[in-house]
Amino acid sequence: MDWNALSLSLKLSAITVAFLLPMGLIVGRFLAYHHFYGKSLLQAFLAIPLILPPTVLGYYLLVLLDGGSFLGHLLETLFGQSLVFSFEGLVIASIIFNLPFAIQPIQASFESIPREIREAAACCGLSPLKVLLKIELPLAWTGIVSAMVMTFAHTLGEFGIVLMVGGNIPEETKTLAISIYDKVQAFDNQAAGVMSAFLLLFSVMAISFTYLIAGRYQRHYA
Amino acid sequence: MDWNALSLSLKLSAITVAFLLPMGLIVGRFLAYHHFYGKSLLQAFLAIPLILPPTVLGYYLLVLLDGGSFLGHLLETLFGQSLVFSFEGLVIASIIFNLPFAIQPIQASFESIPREIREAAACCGLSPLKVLLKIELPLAWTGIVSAMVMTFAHTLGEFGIVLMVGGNIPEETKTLAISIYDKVQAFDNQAAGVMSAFLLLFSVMAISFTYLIAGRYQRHYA
Amino acid sequence: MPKTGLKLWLRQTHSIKLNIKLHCQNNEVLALVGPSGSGKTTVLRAIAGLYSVENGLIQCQQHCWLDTKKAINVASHQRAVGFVFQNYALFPHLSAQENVAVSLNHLSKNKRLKYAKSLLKKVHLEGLEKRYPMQLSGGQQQRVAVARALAREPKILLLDEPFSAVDQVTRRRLYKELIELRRSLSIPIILVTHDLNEATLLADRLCLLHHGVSLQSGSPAEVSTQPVSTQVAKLMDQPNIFTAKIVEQKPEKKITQLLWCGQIIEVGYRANYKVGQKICWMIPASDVILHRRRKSSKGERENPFTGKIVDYMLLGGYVTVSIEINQPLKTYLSMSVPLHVARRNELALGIFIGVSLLSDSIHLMPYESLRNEF
Amino acid sequence: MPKTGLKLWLRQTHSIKLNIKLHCQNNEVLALVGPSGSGKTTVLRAIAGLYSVENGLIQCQQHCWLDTKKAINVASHQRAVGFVFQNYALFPHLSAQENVAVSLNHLSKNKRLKYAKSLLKKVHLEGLEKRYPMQLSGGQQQRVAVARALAREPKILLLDEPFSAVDQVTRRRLYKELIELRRSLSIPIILVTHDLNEATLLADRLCLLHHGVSLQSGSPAEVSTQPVSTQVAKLMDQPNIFTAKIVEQKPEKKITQLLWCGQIIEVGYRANYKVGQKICWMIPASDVILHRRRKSSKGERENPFTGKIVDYMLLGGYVTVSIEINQPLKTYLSMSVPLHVARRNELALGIFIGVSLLSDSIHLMPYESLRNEF
Amino acid sequence: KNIPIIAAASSVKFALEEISQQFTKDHGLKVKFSFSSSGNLMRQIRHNSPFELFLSADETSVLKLHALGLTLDKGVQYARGRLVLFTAKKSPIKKDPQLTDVRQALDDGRLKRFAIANPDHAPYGVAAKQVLQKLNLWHDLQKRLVLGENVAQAAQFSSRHAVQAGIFAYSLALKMKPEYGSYLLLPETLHQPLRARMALLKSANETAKAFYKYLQHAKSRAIFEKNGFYPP
Ligand SMILES: Nc1ncnc2c1ncn2[C@@H]1O[C@H](COP(=O)(O)OP(=O)(O)OP(=O)(O)O)[C@@H](O)[C@H]1O
Ligand SMILES: Nc1ncnc2c1ncn2[C@@H]1O[C@H](COP(=O)(O)OP(=O)(O)OP(=O)(O)O)[C@@H](O)[C@H]1O
Ligand SMILES: [Mg+2]
Ligand SMILES: [Mg+2]
Repeated sequence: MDWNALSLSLKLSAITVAFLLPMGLIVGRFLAYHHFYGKSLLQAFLAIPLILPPTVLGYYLLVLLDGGSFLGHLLETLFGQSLVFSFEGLVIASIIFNLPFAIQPIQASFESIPREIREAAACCGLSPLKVLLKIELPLAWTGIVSAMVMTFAHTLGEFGIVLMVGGNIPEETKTLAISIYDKVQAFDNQAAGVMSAFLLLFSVMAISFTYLIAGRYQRHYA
Repeated sequence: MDWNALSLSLKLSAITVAFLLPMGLIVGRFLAYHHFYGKSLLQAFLAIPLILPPTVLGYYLLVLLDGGSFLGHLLETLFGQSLVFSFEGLVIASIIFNLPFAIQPIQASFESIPREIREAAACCGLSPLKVLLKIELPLAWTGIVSAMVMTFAHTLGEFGIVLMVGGNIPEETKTLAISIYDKVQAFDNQAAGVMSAFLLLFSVMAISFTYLIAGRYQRHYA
Repeated sequence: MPKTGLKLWLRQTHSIKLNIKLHCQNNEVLALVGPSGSGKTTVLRAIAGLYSVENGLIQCQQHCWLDTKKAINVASHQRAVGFVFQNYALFPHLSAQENVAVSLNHLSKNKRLKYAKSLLKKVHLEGLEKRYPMQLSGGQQQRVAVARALAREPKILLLDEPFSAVDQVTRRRLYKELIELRRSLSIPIILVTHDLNEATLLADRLCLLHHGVSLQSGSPAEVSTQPVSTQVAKLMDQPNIFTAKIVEQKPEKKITQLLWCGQIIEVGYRANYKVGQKICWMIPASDVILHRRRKSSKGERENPFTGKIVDYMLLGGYVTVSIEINQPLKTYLSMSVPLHVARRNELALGIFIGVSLLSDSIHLMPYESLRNEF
Repeated sequence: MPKTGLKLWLRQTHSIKLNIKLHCQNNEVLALVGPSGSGKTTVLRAIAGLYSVENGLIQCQQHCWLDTKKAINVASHQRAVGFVFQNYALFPHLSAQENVAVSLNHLSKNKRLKYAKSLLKKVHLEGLEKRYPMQLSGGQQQRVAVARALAREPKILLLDEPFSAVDQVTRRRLYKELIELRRSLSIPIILVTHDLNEATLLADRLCLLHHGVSLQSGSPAEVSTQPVSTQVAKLMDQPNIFTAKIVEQKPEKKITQLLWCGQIIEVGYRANYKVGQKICWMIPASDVILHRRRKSSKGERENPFTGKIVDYMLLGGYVTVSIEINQPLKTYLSMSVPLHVARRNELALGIFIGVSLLSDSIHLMPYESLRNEF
Repeated sequence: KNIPIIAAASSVKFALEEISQQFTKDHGLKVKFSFSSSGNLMRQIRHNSPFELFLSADETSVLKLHALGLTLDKGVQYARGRLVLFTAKKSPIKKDPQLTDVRQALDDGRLKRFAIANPDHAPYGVAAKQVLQKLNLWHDLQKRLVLGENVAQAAQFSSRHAVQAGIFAYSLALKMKPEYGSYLLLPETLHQPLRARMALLKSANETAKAFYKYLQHAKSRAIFEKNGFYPP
């Protein structure tokens, strides 16, 4: 077991989740409650990470985030360091890659809150912020948890982008998935098997747990 | 533009969709209407392809499908040829990889048909098969279309597994995504860019179209 | 009991508790009434084969649809039932005509649409055949659902609160249509409703359910005016239910006397009660007769009471008043009169009036303590 | 018009068409009635600030909540409204007590729960504070919703079909509670309902909506017995609406005479109609008086008609009959009498009876052709 | 915190890890590696990678970077790669340096699949292609080829039952467990020398430079050789 890679993966997943939680909430809630021209196009754009081969997406991210590009330069002066080949860069890539996994379930869970419940909250004198905190978040939480679990599991397994943007630097950007890949490449099937099994076990447990509580929830309120 | 790869990709996507349509319908409908012990575990297992790095998943598929393994041997005698490094093998890998993309939306769309509608159909004298054909399928079709579009787009872009199981054989297993990857590796950024742009354009159009009709549908019935 | 029509009993101890026995003859309308959650929909679903019960027997037109003892359980689509669901459950992707045509599975496609059209005409929907359910008003949807249920030439018609989603004016029209319809059908019709007026208006017989148990069956007037228990009386929305004591039995005069609120009430002779026995009795609000203000009429000798009006409600041309008979015991009699009668007799809050309780309308029931439970 | 209470007008030509003007004083119950889709809920939502209208003015207790001309539009949570939603819209993740406490945002957490408990006691829900909405029956949920709406000490109370989801017996109890409640409140109460009986029973005034337009306002009796048009009369569920011609005006005798079905009807003098003019008239079913079988009474000279009973319906102690006045023209009069009266006079299908139309109850309206539209 | 990161082709992974252990023992200095394909690494170096030393599996990548001015100098050749012909356990192909049985098997249908690394971008793929061209097998074999994304994948493929033979790096063949199959070293005359070149990058620190020197030391040469690389 490559403990360094595991801890790095867990750290990356945790930080990605920490960033995507507020982003997913804001974007997901916005998409749930607003209708505008081009909304379906925007939703399609958010699904791009599902479609483009990760290595290719990784390459474009590398080009984009590198100090040579305008955006890259901007980010570099902002963060005081180059984002490619750094953990920070991985976090950004990981956030982009997980956007659809985080936003879609959150959007769906906000959409499923009846409009009248939110209106009733406003009629109870709650300001929009308080409606969010006291009514919407508690009612949407299973969707939010599901989004976070999926993002976490998915970041653990992501590999193509991480390899390209991160550069496979031990203790810095070499995640568990890359480590598994390396082991497979180096004919160390046993180590690869152990690590894959660990990854799978964790993910299956996380996801089945999510489905389980989602099912509970359905029975609870519906 | 690598037209061979494109036509191969389209063919692979089409065949994958053709196989996953009935499978998705059967499994998705079953999951929608039946509750059993361990259902959430099964659903989690179906999500595995989302989590394991594609190359790793591809490796395991390679080992599994290769004539050396028991299953591989069985399949080889069954198909009269080895499944690895063949288009047939790609189709199998692609089907496995796309299971969650096909099943989840179909399941959701069956779940959203009110029980009473199906009961009403039975009370109209329709046999279970006719209920499926005349009532359930037409009502679930947006979910089914969405599943198929996602599967199609996603197969177009899939790369790690295809590379591993297919062996990058031109006109047989070299898909568009691999072609893009090869061009990137060979520093032919222009060709890679053109092909990526094509893939993206197609996918975004397909997905936004899907979201659009899904939205229409919502407005239509809800 | 005739062989045709519906015969049913259901018994279940787990999940939804059931203990129901009922029958419905051809060309009879049976109303299933009862509070929310009493199992009305469940009974219909069991008849249609959409709900499986532990123990039961369902026979319809000499066909056995369910017999748990013989392990017979005919599939839903093979029981010829016409089911109008509570919310109609129309197929949203099919036009009105196609919705009806679905039930005409046995005909060729061409005949199917033609016949569906003629059925829609029967329920006064000509010209709306091509509309989709969401383009139809509640009342129109209900008619499509009825046409669809009838298209199959069912052996029984099941209607689950068919009027709950339409407004009052439409509802009245639909009542008339149902009354016309049942004349042209010779099958049992089971109508679920939680509206007693509706049941009284439309049904030949009524079966009262409560917590999954059928408490009483009979004509609406019978169940309403001669309930077997105070529980039934309460569920039938009777306002005047009281306890009293039998004080005298005069078989020779065909009279039984009760003591209530310190006064004697005379009712028709009931042999099955003993002197001294505590009982419950009730009288419908419409059978409490107002004494005329100025001139007295012959009815006034019958069980006269006086009291103060403590509540006055005007409702659809009728006035319902509460009369305080005995202040310390908080005993109130409820009565209702047409508005013009109330005006002529100058009824108003606070005034004292005299009323008579019609002997024939007083109904005795076994004793039960009357709490005002919530 | 007093400065307190609610004053409102709404006008809109796009999307949902609206043309509504209404007011409601403090301690007054205004019923908004109208068929499904007439805009009742929309009006409440506009008052609560949940729906934005094109043009409008909403003033409540001297606060201006909406004035499109001055671009004033106060946010929902800053308008002090108590809103009881059609399906209650309780927060499913909060207990009854917490649901109420949400409205007590201005108090400290401790006080909030205490006060919420006391409010639940007021609506007779002590002991159920810890239950979640799905563990409460429809009637209990409704009470929690009322308690929640009142917790805020609102400037107006909005009730959207608060009784539609509960069965009849519970409903009757809730009516009584609303009547008690309004005594203790000094704010306008707007009650949406599609049940005219409910409106009559509970409201001081009634406003009839149709396709987003307020057609008539007034006391329930007024709108019901003196509708401004046949459309209003039909929407108020009046069964006896007819066309006739003015044949004589006798101001000196305070009489106007109509010709209807070949007979003269005398009504109170109406100066605003000319002789020869076509008009529409109506009479409530309860104001058609039955001639006694054996003895005649003095009322019988008033507009007497005879006809055959062609329809007989028993409904909650009352009998409604249709009398065929003119067979070729298919003219039917509808009347209702208590069951005991019907029995005493031996009413039945097919027999001929005499009735009188009370002059004072006959109401004239501008002429409109009366089609039996669906 | 002056541990340099060294970008190295996956093919030299085993050798480098051994050398770096020795290096740390001898000099007390540490280095880190980032393994990937030479192409990927070159791409990353062009986009501001933090690498200080680049060990390519070929020569052209280093020379291209030099032309772009990203290296300190033209660098040096540090090893010479060798190719093997590999046949899986139950393969019907007999190995010989001139691949005569491959030719035979191709004609009589015993050979269905032949694995090499992708000659479009993998150095060992290029060399394998040269071998096949030299032996006049390229044209006929082309339809039978399965291409690994890199040389390691070509090795993976070669060990599969479905593939009868493959050409890949000697270094990888040494790591392959005997139960997967056996190999035969191919003569260097069949292809252009697989010159593996390395160069210090602009940002190289002292440790990187020391390691660069150490790699040219006889000790390192020996380890390279043990791992299947011949001295330059
Ligand atoms: N699918 C179900 N599983 C378990 N219990 C159920 C189910 N459906 C209904 N019930 C319960 O069965 C009982 C009877 O329900 P049913 O729907 O038959 O009542 P109902 O008389 O039709 O009521 P309503 O007037 O509200 O329609 C209720 O207590 C209800 O909670
Ligand atoms: N969100 C909406 N967008 C567009 N139209 C709407 C919307 N909500 C309601 N309507 C339309 O506005 C009209 C008035 O609706 P409203 O809900 O106010 O009627 P209502 O009188 O409350 O009816 P009901 O008795 O069925 O509750 C209807 O024609 C309805 O179709
Ligand atoms: Mg029901
Ligand atoms: Mg409404």
